[in-house]
Amino acid sequence: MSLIRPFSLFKNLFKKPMTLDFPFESLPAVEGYRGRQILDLEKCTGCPVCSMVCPNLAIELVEYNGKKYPQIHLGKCCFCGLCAEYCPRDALHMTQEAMITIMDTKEAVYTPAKLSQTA
Amino acid sequence: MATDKLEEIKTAVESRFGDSILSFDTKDGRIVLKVSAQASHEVLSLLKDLGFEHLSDVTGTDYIKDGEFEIAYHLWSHAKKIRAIQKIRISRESPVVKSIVDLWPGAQIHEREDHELFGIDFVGNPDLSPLFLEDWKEIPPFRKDFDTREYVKRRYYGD
Amino acid sequence: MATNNLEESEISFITIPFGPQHPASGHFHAKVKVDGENVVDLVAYPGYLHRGFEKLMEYRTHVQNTMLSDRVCILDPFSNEMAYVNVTELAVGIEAPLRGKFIRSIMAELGRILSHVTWIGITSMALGLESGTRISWGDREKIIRIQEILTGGRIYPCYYVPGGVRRDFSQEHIDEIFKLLDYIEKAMKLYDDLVFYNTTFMTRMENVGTLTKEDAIALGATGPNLRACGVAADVRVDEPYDGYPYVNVDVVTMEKGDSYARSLCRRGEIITSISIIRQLLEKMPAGDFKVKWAMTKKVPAGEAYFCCEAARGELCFHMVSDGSDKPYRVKIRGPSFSHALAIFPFLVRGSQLADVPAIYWSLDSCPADMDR
Amino acid sequence: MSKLLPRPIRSKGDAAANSLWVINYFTACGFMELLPWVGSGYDMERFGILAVATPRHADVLIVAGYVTEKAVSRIKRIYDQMASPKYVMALGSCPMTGGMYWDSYSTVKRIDKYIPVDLWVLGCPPKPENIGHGIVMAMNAIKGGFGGH
Repeated sequence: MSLIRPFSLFKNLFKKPMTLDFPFESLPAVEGYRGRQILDLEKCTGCPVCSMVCPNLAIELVEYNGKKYPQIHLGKCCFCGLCAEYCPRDALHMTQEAMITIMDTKEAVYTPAKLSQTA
Repeated sequence: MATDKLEEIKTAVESRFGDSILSFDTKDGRIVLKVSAQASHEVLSLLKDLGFEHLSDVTGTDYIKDGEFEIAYHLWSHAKKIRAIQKIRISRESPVVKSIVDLWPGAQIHEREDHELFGIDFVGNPDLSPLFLEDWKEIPPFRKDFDTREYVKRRYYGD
Repeated sequence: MATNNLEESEISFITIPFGPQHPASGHFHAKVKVDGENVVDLVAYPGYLHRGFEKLMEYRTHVQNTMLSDRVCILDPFSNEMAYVNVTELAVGIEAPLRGKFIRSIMAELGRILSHVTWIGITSMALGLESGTRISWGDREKIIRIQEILTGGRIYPCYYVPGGVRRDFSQEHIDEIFKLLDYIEKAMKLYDDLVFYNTTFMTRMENVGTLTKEDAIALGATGPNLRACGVAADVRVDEPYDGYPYVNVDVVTMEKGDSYARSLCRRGEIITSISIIRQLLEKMPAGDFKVKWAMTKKVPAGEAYFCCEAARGELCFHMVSDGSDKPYRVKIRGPSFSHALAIFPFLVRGSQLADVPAIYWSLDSCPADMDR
Repeated sequence: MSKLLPRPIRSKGDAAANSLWVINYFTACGFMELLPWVGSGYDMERFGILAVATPRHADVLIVAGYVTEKAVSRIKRIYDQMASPKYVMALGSCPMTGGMYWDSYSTVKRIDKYIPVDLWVLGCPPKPENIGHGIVMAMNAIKGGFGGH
């Protein structure tokens, strides 16, 4: 039996390789994955709930178009989704977009303007 | 079935150490006993003979309002399937307690961690050198009067 | 203890760092005093991953602490969340609904399988069996994928909250889990040929780092390392919590207590976890999965103590609360603390230098869990 | 078919970009997301990336997560031992701003005060696709003549 066992490896020839050919193919995005936040400017009333809930103090409220909106510093955020869950107006949601690679740390600060647009 | 095992242990412990057992309660199948600091070592060796051979943890807690440290020894008996927690209180100014390395060799590192993070001195522990922190000059960090946020503001965000 | 008969002054021992930067040591430093090939002494220097969780948890509310608690041990986040969440519920006196308990136990068992599959990869890398690493870390992707679909997070699920879980299981989620379990069972046959019954693995692991039952209990071993010495101690059976009273957990024990026995214990636990998840999924009740828990909920003054069976051993949280919404003191008893700092130096004395990585990874101690 | 033909090496950067050797020193939780890259999930050796044991042979140092006070001196020493041109990639939010442990007494809040960091990959920890995105971005930058430090 042990003589012909290595030949059982031939069935691997017809199997799909385990490795994902990364830049050319990637796994489909998972619905419900907690990536970057997105802000709905109409619904948001500028209440401080999300900034109090955040465990990393990543959210602060800044002036934008005369109203107060949350500004999220993604360099502090741990993507736990508490802000989206505890927002009373349901204005913050977690998108699946998480491909954020930067060379300068100042680009990690998402001002309300940048937060409200999808990438 | 389980309750008579608890009662049996309770009578065994209280008959030997009547006065130095401050309190002994067995709420939901778990023994929690408070002992005076002097008798702590003997009570622990009695508990070990009664079948509590697994020392799970030596926990330090800083009650700064009462000016005391509380040390909780968490024990478990594989045979009887019972968990016992023995608590003693020592003063905060001179926190000295007798080490239990002779009863459980595994307690050496638990005590070494409590020494580094609370400043409790365990007499008889062979090695109390710093474990986690390298050349730490502040007071032991887990004490209540060490405020980590104020330290961080001074140390890291000072620039 | 292998005592060499030469005078110490005649020969000079060499101290080799089993350092923080070492393919088989994780972020953990140990100085190995070597006399030729025999290890004379080993002194462990942990602390490279010490973040002081117990101090940080005193400044955050309970829901924020669950986000913090799953970062204690990187390889097995669900058990830490399970322990923190249950100890908070004990302190308040709230029971999670039955469906929430079942979901928690299912995800904890899935986390155990994930942790053991990752352990297969790291151990075979430490022993030089690169193919075991490549394939087990490739299969790991499938388990992480299911975690991502169910909880929304990959390595840190942030999924348990005091009072239940944050999301529910839908029917296709359950079908995905059944498909995953069948895949893992097929993969186990491959791991048997690749790693567990591979002659290199067996010769490197048998009779290496043998731990007797008395030493194991005296030094505080728990989990697979203790069950490999013949003691059937499993917190899921001794003090059942959440979903475990409703399933039967057959505890895998070995007798010899050497590194190979510990590896077979973990292999048996993967199969046990698969059967537990299947039983839980069949008996899963409908109904709500979460009890309302305000972010700034006050916890009455008092103490609570909870123990659960993590992939590495007995993980216990001891919480003292003073009536505010933040815990007064949280003590985390990680299983790797006594495995790496008490048992590893004890086992390595007298063994060969080449066995040091084999013994270290047969104890499966996670450096982050050791330093907290 | 063209994918199989060997591409001509046009410049010094081209050779450097296709043979980035990483020091085998994965500090913290980012290591969990590098497992698919080391293993066969994403397989970094397709890009010519190899995990080498000594800093002398390494080009890239990956700071994979939070850095404690004790670890930063070791990281600094490894960084100094690496031959230039060398690159540093930081994974997650903890090296950039302290992230989850912003008030911990034993973690370093900004790693770029100790070693220059070229690439920050966000995420806690970042997904393997994010790290792949960072790797491809780094390779293109090096091909474009980015010299590192």
